[in-house]
Amino acid sequence: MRKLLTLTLALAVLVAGNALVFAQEADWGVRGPYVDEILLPIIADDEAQLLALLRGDIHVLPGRANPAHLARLEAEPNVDVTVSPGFHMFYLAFNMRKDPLDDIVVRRALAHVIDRDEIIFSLFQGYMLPLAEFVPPASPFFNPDVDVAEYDPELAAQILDDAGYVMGPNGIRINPRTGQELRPLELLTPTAEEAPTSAELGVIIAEAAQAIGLPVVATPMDFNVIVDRISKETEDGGRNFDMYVLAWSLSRFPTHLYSLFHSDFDVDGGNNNPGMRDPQYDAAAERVFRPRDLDEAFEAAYEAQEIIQWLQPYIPLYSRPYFDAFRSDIVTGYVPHLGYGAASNVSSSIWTPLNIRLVDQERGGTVRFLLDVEPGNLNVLVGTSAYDSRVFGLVYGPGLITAEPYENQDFPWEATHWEVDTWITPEGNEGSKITYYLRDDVTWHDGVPFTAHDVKFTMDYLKEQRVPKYQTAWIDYSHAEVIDDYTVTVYFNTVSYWHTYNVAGFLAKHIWENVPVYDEFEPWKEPHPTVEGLTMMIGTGPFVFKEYVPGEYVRVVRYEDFWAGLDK
Amino acid sequence: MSGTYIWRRIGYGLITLFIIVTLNFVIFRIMPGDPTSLVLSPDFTPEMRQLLLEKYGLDQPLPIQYVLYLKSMLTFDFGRSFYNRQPVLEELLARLPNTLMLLGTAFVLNVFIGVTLGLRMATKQGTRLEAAVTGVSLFLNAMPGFFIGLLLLLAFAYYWPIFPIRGTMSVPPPTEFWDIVLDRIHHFILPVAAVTLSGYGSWYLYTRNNVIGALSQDYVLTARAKGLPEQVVLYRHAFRSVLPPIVTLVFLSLPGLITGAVITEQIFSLYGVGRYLIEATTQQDYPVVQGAFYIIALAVLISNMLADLAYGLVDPRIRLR
Amino acid sequence: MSTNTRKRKSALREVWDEYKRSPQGMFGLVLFLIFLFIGVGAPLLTPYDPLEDRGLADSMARPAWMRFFPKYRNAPVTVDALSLRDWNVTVEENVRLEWGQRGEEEVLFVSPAGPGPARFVMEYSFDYHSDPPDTFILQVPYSFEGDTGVTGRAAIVLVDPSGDEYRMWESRVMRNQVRWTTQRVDSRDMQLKTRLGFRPLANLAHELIDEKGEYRFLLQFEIDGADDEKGATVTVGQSRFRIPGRLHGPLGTDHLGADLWAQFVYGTRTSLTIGFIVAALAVVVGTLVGIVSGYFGGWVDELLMRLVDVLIAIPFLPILIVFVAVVGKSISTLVVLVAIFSWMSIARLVRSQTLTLRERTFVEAARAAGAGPRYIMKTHILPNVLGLVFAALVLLIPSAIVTEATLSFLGFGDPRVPTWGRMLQNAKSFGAFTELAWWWILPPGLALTILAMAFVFIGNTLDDILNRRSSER
Amino acid sequence: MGRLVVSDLQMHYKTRKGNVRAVDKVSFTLEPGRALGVVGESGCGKSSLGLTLLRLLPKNGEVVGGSIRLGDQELLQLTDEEFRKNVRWTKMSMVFQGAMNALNPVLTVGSQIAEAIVAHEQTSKKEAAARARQLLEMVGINPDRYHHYPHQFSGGMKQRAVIAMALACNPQIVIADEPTTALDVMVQAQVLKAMADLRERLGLSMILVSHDLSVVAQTCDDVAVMYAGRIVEYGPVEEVFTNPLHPYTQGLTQAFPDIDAERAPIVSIPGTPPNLINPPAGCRFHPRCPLADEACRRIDPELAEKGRAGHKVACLKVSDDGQAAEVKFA
Repeated sequence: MRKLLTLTLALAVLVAGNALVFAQEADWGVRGPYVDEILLPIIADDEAQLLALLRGDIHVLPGRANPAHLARLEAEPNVDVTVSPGFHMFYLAFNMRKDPLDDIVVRRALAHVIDRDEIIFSLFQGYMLPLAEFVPPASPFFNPDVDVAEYDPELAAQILDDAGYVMGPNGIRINPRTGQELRPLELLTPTAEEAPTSAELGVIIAEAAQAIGLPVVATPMDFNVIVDRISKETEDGGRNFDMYVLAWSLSRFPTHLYSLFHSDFDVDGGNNNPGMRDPQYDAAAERVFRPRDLDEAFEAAYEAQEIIQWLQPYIPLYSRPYFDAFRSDIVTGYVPHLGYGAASNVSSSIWTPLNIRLVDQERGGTVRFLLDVEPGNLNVLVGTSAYDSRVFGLVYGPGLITAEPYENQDFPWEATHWEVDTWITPEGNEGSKITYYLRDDVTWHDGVPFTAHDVKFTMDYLKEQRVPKYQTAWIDYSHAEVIDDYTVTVYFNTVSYWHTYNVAGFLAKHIWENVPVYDEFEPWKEPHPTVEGLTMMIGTGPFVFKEYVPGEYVRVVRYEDFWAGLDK
Repeated sequence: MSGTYIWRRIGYGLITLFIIVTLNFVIFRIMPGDPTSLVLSPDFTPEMRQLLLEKYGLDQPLPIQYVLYLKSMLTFDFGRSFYNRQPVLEELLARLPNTLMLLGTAFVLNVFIGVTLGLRMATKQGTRLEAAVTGVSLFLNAMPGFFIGLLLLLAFAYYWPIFPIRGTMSVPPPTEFWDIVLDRIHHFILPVAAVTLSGYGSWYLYTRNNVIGALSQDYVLTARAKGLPEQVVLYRHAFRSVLPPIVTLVFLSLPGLITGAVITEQIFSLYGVGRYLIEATTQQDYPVVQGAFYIIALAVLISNMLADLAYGLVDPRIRLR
Repeated sequence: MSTNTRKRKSALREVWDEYKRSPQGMFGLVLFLIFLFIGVGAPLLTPYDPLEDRGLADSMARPAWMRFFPKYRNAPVTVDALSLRDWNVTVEENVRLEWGQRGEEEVLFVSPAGPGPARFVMEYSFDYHSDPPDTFILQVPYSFEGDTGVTGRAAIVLVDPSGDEYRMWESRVMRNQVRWTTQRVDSRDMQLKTRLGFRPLANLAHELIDEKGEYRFLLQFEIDGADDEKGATVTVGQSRFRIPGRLHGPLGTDHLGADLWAQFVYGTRTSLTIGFIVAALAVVVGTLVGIVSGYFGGWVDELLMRLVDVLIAIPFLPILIVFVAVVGKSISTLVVLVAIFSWMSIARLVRSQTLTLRERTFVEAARAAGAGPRYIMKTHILPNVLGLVFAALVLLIPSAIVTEATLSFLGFGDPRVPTWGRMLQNAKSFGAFTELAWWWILPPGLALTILAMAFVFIGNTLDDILNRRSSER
Repeated sequence: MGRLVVSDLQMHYKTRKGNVRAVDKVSFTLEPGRALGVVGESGCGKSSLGLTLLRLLPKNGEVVGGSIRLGDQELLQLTDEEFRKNVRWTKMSMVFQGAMNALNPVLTVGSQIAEAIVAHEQTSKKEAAARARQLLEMVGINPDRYHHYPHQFSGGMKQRAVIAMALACNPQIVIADEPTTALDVMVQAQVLKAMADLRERLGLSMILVSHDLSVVAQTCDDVAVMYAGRIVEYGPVEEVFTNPLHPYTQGLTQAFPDIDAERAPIVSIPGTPPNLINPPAGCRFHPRCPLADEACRRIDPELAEKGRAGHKVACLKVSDDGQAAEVKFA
């Protein structure tokens, strides 16, 4: 007897640790999603997107952040806006290789002059969440007990005074190491088209720093130039900046604590832009990156957060929640997912597409879902933007393991369960070894069953083709063994619990085994060899790709034989 | 028109093209950063960057890159976009129809409205109608193109939602042929109107001023004296003599049109070459920008040459040496 | 020499006399002078800095004169008040109050008068008669210092005219020392909204200040556990209460509450400056290239004219965008870049003029007399092309201004400099469209148009006069 | 063929500052087959007179009085359309000043002649073209050059082509406005000869407007001297030029010595022609006239026959029997 997937979740999303905000029952006992079709009109312009929602040209408008738009949407009686905290982090980074920011005292003093309230209210009308930690609160690995530097300019001044940075005659502090006034510190801020308010944000930070005698000057700069300056090594091995503000999109796993701050990444092109080199931190971060199990992951993440909070290579500033707008008079059943929003991040959270339906119709109908940016390339190994992922999420589904929307706990998807173990590599090192037990009722859109062979093929193909987008998946991958059609063991050369989540089987072996060069393949343009009406872009997700009209829209329809649902 | 002239002209064109093409290469190599630095993700490792650089061919020494680049320009094989790995030429061609539709229509309208109105008003010089038309034309001509687009969008898509706000077709598009045509027209009206309103003025003013000038010429007086009907005087004598510069301008206005495409496609979110160019520029997608600029430069140079030839054809005084 | 200058002067006079007779030219000149006045007098016309003075009123406040429309008659105006003295002490249980100084600031020290719980409530009340505001902000600075075992609590409560109470803020239990901090109660705070039971996007100010009448803010302090030995002190500083208005200034405010009139006025200044500098640079380069090219001819001419061809063949907006991305967005590089793509027409004009002048007798004579090319170009050719060049200069200005505005509008402008293009870009990106905020969109756009038209009028008139004069000569 | 009688013709240009009286009470008669020369300095209204006759005035030019009769038809009463169809080129045609510009540079010379024929006669284009070739031949141009453009013609050829064009519709009267200015002397002579021949052959009347007295002397039967919009002296060419009565005419003859004459000092009349918006009271020439006295300042002299038959002059200083003081301009 096949299993019937029913999810009964009381969903609740916490807003920054405060009160219970949204609660909603999600329950489906039907095969596949409720709606027949999802149309994704491509609308690039912000204002046009908003207007399209108001006109009913689209029903789902994910990822708003513009205060004027939010106020307008809130005022609309037929529009619901969900708020979910995300893994976004906007931060101020320091160059710890250069005097005077190599001195922890100066960085800590700066941490005390940042008034997050001022930033959030005067620039964002209160629509951002203050963030002082290095792991966003939406993450399960968030350590609530670290001491963050509160806004306290008097304390900041005192810290500097105590450390010998006495105030000079011109309102600029004296550097105790040189006896001279501190040199001007340049704060690089991206210009308007990248982050519309960050130039103003730079000014706010600079003024606050100047008020305690730190000569910070905000310089708006082209995004490309900033990235170039902060990530490329100069001749002498340093980097050509003092401070900058930018944002990261993190994930529910805390691995960024390793890749952003471990000394191994303080190399040309590495992401350790501040130049953190702290042995104690490195040790903790390595354990974060290669934990043997979840417990170790938690423990290491907590420890790393404590250390980094003190060292302050960054000052996290705020986190942008997901504001997803829906036409409440047309659609219902959207599921806000902690950290991923209700509609913003379809490839990480499939719940809303599965559960959304028309208000006046139990089943069927069309939902119009915004696509902000031209997908450009619907080859799943190439398309990188979050907007391509929106389509990929619908067509390919979340993979072997996903996360439930309430607390982001692991949720079995195409694998019913898995076992994590270790093995000894031919080189004599210890490596991870994970065995997945797959569901036997999953099929590709052309009806071919999804099996262990697909998983092995996907992993082999990614490694063989050295696909940059999936580098984290294949870089440590050794090989895989198919035990039977629905059991596969995957071997890695290193030990890390995170490998569990890197194993994927989204490439249909019978399609991709004939593709010699991955990035010249255009599966969405080529008709399926056997099944009429399908393209080569087939996945195991709840929706079947139908068409992509460049510049205009993408259309997907319900996969009638989707595994989750009633028994046949 | 002698052969040597044409050859010399083509020679100059090729030199110019070579300079532009080389500039095109140099500009992007001195640009800070490389396209890999736009992949901003905490997982992005130096190895991954190296992989991408190899993929993009950016790990090669510059002279080799330059030679490969020149070869790709000559063969029109611009390679694949860094950003979405699609063949550049294909991407450009996919966007071209919209751009051509927008600019073609608008351009024909511009010239037609501008020239006929200019002719008409040149004979009505000094009347209130002429003053009004000239005033409005001067005003629209002085108004920045993007502002006209904004105002149209604001008025006819936002305030009175008569026209669509985006794109070139409804989603999903209609299926009947005539419905498709109507749907297309409905979507193109605003952008075409924007380009036309901001562009017809210069044609109008140019035609009007030149026809007025021509009308005061002695040969027009002669024509009148000969007792020719006024229409003949206007078209055969006055207009015919200002035709050569107008024909030339038709060809020379291509660069301006491309600028118009960039602005209009940006404002109306059209899937066209102009917007693609801006996107590619901000994404440091060298193959796309280089390919697009190459084609633009080529088109401009060819149209410059055509302008010369056309001038020779319509103006008997010019015998090209 | 003196006759020469007198002649020049009288020539200028003649041009002016002729210019005066052109109504189009005079109209253009008057428009230009108005803009010039606005640009030059910018600091006199507005007290605000266009970029740095934020939060002058609520974000996207309408112009003050819209009060004359019935719909906005009661729109909230900026209320910005409050010092510590405005608070009335309403409850005083077992406390000792003492006024004092903290740095420059006047503060109130509150400490238990004796053993047992001490309670202390201050109240600020205000009458509110406008329409509900979109925002209110209350900032209360305080600190706590207590001996071990003594605890304190603080809270801020809003009481509306119907007597409903909203607990806006509540401190944690304060022990030992709580450093001097400023507690901010902001109606836009999503956490506050959810705590009070509203949706996180709800307009709290709208919800709470929705009737006319007297509102009261209560500031409550409790100190527990004090006895004869152990005490504690709460220090309360100058509070600030603010309702940013929905109406402000001649043109309202932008998304950050900065003054749009100030941006307009300073934008005028930047636009004019950019226009003049670009035109001047282009004219210098163009004239130089034109004269050299025309005078020497040969391969020099060939080379320079090829360069002109190349630059003309490039559609300048896309290439400018590429260049700006490469070189950076500072206003000075922008000016130079625009100038680089503006001088070609002048070079061609000057070259053709030079070609004819070169054959004139006075040049031949000078050459025969042994004058060097530099001298001839400077004394004989340059003065004779200046008139035409001047008209061309005036006609270059508007295109430079519009080009800068277009770049700024597309997001490639200098974000530190207020320009009309930047205003329009902000209007587009920050919701002026959805609000149909025409007072934000129209002024910069129309100003661009009118200024450009003024220059075209002036330029055309000059061109007519100078062209006629040079052909008569 | 009728004669052209112009009487009291007044034509004003309306300007913002007032009316410019470019043609002021001009009267003359042109008998069939005769040639009338109109001379004067530039700005004296002689070109305006020609334009007025052919109704080719700019928008601000307006005939305010007088009459133009051709045969028994009053031309001023015709509508524009009637005038265009029935008078222009068929009865009266014109050879314009500066043949360079009288031909449209972008049309072939032949077609410009033929189009005049097509406009007035019910002929096919082919016939018109054939006629145009004949006309070209008639003025001494190879008819094969029909398809050439004006810039391929020399100055003299252009002028002859313009003459051919003027003759396209067999007019009775040809008005020639400075037909030979800008041509060099040799060519000038050729053109004048061609014109004289044609006139003789076709029996045309002609009005020759020129500032060049020698041209008029060679070509014309009568001459009218214009000053400030008025005819100040009128009479047979021989008579007027050998015996100029009006001080202005005397000045002109001194300024333009006969080309045959020995080198004589070239003199010019001091001063400039008057402003025609506000012409001087009395004799319009008085500000420049060495003989002017109080009477000249007050009394506007009539054009009256003085001395020999047909010699009319408007000057107070000329006695009724045609005696005038000799005036020397330095």
